[in-house]
Amino acid sequence: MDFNDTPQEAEYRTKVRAWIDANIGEFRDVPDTMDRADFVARSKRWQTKKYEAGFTGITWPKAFGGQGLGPMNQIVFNQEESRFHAPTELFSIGLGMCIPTVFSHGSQALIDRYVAKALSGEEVWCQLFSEPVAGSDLAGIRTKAVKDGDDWVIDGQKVWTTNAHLSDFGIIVCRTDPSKPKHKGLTMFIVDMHAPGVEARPLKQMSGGSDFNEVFFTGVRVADSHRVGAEGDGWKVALTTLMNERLAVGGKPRHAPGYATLLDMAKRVQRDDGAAIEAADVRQRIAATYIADEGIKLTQMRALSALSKGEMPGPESSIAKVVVAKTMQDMAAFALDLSESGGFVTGAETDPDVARLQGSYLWSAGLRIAGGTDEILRNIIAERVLGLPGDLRPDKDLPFNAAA
Amino acid sequence: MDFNDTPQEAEYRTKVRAWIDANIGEFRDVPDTMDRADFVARSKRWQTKKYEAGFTGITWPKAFGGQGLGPMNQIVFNQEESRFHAPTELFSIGLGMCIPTVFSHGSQALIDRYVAKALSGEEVWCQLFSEPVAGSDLAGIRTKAVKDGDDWVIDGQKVWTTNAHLSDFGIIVCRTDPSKPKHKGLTMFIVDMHAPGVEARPLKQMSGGSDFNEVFFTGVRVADSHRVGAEGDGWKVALTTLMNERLAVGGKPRHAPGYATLLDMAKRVQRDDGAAIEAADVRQRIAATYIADEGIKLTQMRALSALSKGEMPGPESSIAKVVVAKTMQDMAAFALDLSESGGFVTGAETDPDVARLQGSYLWSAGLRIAGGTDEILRNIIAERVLGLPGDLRPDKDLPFNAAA
Amino acid sequence: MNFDFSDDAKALREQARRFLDERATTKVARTQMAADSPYDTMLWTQVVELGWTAARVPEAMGGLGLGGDEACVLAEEIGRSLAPVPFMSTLLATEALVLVGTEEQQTRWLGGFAEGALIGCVGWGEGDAASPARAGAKVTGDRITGIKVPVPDLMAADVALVSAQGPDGVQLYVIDLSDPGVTREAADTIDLVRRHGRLTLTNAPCAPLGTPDTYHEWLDRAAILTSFEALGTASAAMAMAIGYAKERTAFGQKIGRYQGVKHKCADMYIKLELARAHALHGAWAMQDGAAELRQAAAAARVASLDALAYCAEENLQIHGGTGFTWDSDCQFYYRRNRAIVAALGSKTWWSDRLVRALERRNALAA
Amino acid sequence: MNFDFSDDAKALREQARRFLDERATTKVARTQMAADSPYDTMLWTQVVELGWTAARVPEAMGGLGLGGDEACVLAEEIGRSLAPVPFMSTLLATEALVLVGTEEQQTRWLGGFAEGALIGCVGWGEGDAASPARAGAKVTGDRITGIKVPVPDLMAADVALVSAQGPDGVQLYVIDLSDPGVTREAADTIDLVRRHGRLTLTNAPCAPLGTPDTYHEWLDRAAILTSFEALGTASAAMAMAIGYAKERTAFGQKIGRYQGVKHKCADMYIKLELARAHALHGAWAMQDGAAELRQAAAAARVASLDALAYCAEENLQIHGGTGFTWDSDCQFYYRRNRAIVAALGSKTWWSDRLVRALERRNALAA
Repeated sequence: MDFNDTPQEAEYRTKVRAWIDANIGEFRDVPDTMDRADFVARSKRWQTKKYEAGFTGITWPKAFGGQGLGPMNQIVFNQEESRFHAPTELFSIGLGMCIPTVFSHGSQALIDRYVAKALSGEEVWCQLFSEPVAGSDLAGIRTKAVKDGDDWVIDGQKVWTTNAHLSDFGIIVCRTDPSKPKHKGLTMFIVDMHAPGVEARPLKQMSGGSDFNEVFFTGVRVADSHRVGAEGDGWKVALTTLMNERLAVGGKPRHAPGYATLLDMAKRVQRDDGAAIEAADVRQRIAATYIADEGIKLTQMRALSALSKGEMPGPESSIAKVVVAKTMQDMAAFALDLSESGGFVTGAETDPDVARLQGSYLWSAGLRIAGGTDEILRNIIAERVLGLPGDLRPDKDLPFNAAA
Repeated sequence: MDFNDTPQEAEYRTKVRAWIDANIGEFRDVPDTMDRADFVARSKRWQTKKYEAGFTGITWPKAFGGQGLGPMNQIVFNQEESRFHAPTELFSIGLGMCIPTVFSHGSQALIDRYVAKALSGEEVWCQLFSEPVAGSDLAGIRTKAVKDGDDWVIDGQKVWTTNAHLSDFGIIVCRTDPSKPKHKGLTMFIVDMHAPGVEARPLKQMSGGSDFNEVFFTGVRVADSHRVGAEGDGWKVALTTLMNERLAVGGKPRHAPGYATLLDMAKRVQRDDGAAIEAADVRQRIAATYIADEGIKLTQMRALSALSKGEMPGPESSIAKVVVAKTMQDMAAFALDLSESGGFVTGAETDPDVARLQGSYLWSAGLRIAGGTDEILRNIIAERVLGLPGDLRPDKDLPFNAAA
Repeated sequence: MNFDFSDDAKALREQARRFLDERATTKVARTQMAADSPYDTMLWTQVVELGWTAARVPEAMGGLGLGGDEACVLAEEIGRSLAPVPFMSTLLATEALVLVGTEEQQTRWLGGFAEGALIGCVGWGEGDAASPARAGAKVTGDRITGIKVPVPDLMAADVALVSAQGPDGVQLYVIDLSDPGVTREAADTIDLVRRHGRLTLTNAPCAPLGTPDTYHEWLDRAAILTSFEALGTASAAMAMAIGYAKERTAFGQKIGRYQGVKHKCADMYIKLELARAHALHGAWAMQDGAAELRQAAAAARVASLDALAYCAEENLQIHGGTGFTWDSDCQFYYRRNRAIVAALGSKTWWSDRLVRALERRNALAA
Repeated sequence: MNFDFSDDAKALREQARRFLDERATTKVARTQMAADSPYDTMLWTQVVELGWTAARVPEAMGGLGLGGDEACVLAEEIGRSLAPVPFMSTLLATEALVLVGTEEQQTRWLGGFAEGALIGCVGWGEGDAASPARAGAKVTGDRITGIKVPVPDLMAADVALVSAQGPDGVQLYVIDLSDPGVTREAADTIDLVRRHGRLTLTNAPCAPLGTPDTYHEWLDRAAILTSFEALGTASAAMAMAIGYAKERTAFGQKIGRYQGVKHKCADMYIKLELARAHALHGAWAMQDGAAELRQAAAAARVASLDALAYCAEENLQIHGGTGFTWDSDCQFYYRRNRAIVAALGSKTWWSDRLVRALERRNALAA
């Protein structure tokens, strides 16, 4: 066993590192102030640089403008890139989820029109799946698309859309035949986010920020040529996209406080009977946090090892998000308790560790839901990994418009 | 608020206490050795004494040989009786569950024949409901009763029957019409436990003892006159019985170790860094155990207060068993851990507290199941107390013999 | 056996609930989030008119002279409604003044509380992981110096009772907030509805309120009253979760049918009823002056914090994505949970106090 | 990156699993419960013939000289099968002798282990809440006095390695069980399949094995090997639970459809895979002699005890009434859980050790 690169990986890493070191320049750190337009422009500049150097679409087939390399190459690139604060998040959904869906299920015309411009950073994409009534039960989508000549007319509302207000295009799943059972009447389209009738509104979260949007569609016209996959195949097509999402959502959010934060804090905090770090309950909580967070990291290394050998990773990666999110919430609550009244006061004078833990306590409540709730993820583990039978789904075979 | 008797309760208590003090005699303590026959004879002697003095069937209507008093009188009597080790367990199921079912749903002839002899301790009763395939889903009963002239012929197997081998009679639920939906084809009978074809075998538990029986029925004949309630009404009749059971199963088993045991033990145990009682994790566990166990006691006092005022107790008593059983298991595991290797060695030289905790660890696994699993009890709380909808039950309306 | 509130207290609870259900909806809390005023003054006027601030004030001081029972049920209903008024603060201050205030102190403040002319608040925290048993604020002679933060309702109050290190140990002191040497400013906290402040005392005048021993007895009483508040808040979170579980459909079923949701709701109820039993025990001990006061108070505090955290967190979880939005009411309970921890210290501290009480009782019994 | 067992180790695992699935069923464990012999001698002969006791013995001593990987996979399969043979005891003794035994000690015992002529065991417990770091047993010169209980496989063994207080601290000593001053008797424990004993040493001959430092290094290695055993046992309990959940019907559905059951099974898997990641980290650290050994071992121990307790308890719970009967196999896992705790000390002790390792590493990094 070892944690080293294979010779091939090491060679690629050397090449990547050299290129990044030579090109990172202005992208080394995040500027102190940056408005939306700066952020988009800066993100595009970096993406274009990578595109021109052949470091985009690393695992994609060459036919679609990719490099035709293996997943370890992508991982090595990401690792090297993450040594700096390069702006990558604007493209992660488009290139991670949308465009692979387009080139897996879209027509050659769509591929020719969209793939290269996404890869080069010229156009930004978002994904329009979730709706207020279709969260865990994603196939309950109600946004409808009605055929009108060679066009489709879309009406409805999507929610939890990342970067909708910055995007040029989106992939959207709509109900095109409500008389079919819920999974059968859906169709996927590419929609122009600048088209008339599309309105993206920031969605304010409990935690205060607005990382997502609500997007309203009112009589938005999409040409049938912008259908992705066959009519009625939307669910099947969406599954491709979601498969990629499951791989993406998982680890602990970067910079989220972990066991080391708690350990440091416990050294500073005095309880009535001495330093908190000496207390058995605190030590057990540090241990439990280490076991959860480091256990997930090690589990991800198991997956990387499989990829490195050209094998499929095992199902164990499926445990990541449910462990990380709940551990974050529990650890943050414990740490805020430890800080007694200090854990409650916010604002500039708050100890930076405590402030991060306060953020964690709020954010973890969302993380336990985003990309699959704890309950849905346990169902998935039980059903897909352990082979237990699915919940009864009385609406599964009913026409959508006949189901309650 | 107070924890005192009302004047009426105090008066009854004085009367009861005087009678018990005057009559407890040989029943004051459990004899060192006692075989099964001694146990039964002794139990019957005490029951007969109480019967003759008017302390049996305290809450039952006078028409059925009861005293026609309120539940607080019964509770006062039990409290006073429990100051000694009087042998009461042989009759608790018969008088607590079986006979109330007989006088609520049985014919006058059955009442005349059975009630007084049960009350006086002459005849012992058991309850024959659970089956290997019908535990949580009690209505899944397969033991069948087939009409043959004026008789019914019973074939099948019951399980988890307390005192079957010591009983004279039992109430048994059988399937009399498998073409009806599961809850509709059941009928209740009184069965003579000495009849040919009835065989009770002790059922050995994981914990080593045999507190229950399996009972096999092979061509056992029961006269139709011994039917309790109408043909097909067995489920409804059984619910009467079960309602009484839910009230009975609840509190912590008498003599089970509690927070005080853990507190004592923690004073004696030395960890590497000092006495265990000084450690925050130990103190938190003691606190949690106190909160669970004493919380249930206090909850029961809320119920008694309602009864004392002539009101129905609130639904909060429904939390008792699920709290008590899991607390027992968790506390026992923690205490055995605390005792390190010492918590594992059994036998005569083991510290008596540790031995009781070892027993608790094994027994609690059964307690989490007996009288409703943790999961069933949570369903009951959610559905009956909180009003949430029931699980989907696809077999509910199917003919029993057509369901999977 | 009569382990339940009096009929009078229950009637008051009903009255309070009806009033607050109508008047102090979560919309009121949401409005308060953005308000300039540190509390809802109109609602407060009505609360005062209903006599709630007079409840525990002795008749001689212009109050109603009601018992602890009434204070407990009002605390629960205020907790349930999230009503943005300085009721709990004034109640906790009242409790301390009634318990050990000198006649002069009582005369000075209690009548004003009763008629709504004055508002009280209490503060133990110092923002840096102190515990209720310790204090950095220090008294020399009749002057106090130190910082207290977060102090609930500080910006609304006329008088603050604060814990500080005195000559005999840590105990309560009375601070007239209009005195020189007193500075106060708003302090932001996780709870966006209940306002808190930072109290800076620089050689400010102060008067002792009771002794270090009575400070701890007040802590017990405050813990019991706050447990009822927490129970109310937790019940409201549970009710919200149950309501949503009955109404929201996923995969063709109400989500309340899924055991994953259903068992969470059952666990909320279990934790709540355990906490309620201990809180009621506390109410009895408070009223009776029973020897069990310390243990009952600590158990009520620990159990109610446990119930509140669980109900607040899992209510949001049951709501899924919508629960995480700013517009959802879930955030009120999620945030208030932290406010109630901060109001009197953590589960850990109170667990330790509970075990100390049990040890002492065992030692006496032995 | 190659964070996985070698292909050789995986092949050995497959072979071991096939053999044990066939030969060491739970029926074998049940038979052992009532047997006079302290272990299944026929099964042991086969295990020896397969070379498992020789795996970690150096070739020079007649062994196969295999690495830690192989020891880990064998421990996991033995744990899965509950095979009633003194394999883990002999393996843990082997590990200590290979690590720091003198040539004389290695020659005396390892060859015998390899060919099955000798059996080893190890004991740290003293039955009275000692911890692995402390010992009441005391060495003076080359004599030892004390009691060790429970010692797994003591009645089967020829040599025992025990922890005792020596001149430099607590460390391992080698006891030839045929020496004078050595008394052993069977000790009943919660685990009815694996036999344990009480070892009474009265001025018995003993020889130091390594030093106090190497004792702790051995504890790390033993923790890793035992974690794999625990993983195996926990996996078997989980498999049993899943099997039952797929087969048992209640209320017209397989019980595995209910989220109450389904989410329990998912939690078993989650705990198991977390433990597996740490155990694998331990196997790497053991093989590499990495600086992370201490923290990896402690994390593996804590996580595997957590997984095992949960799987054992909830497997029984999922089985309902039938799981609580003597005839059900649930009891094997429920009881073995306690045996594996007793084998090397509690989660609490190892959590503390983990944090000490993290503190040390942080101090070095700072």
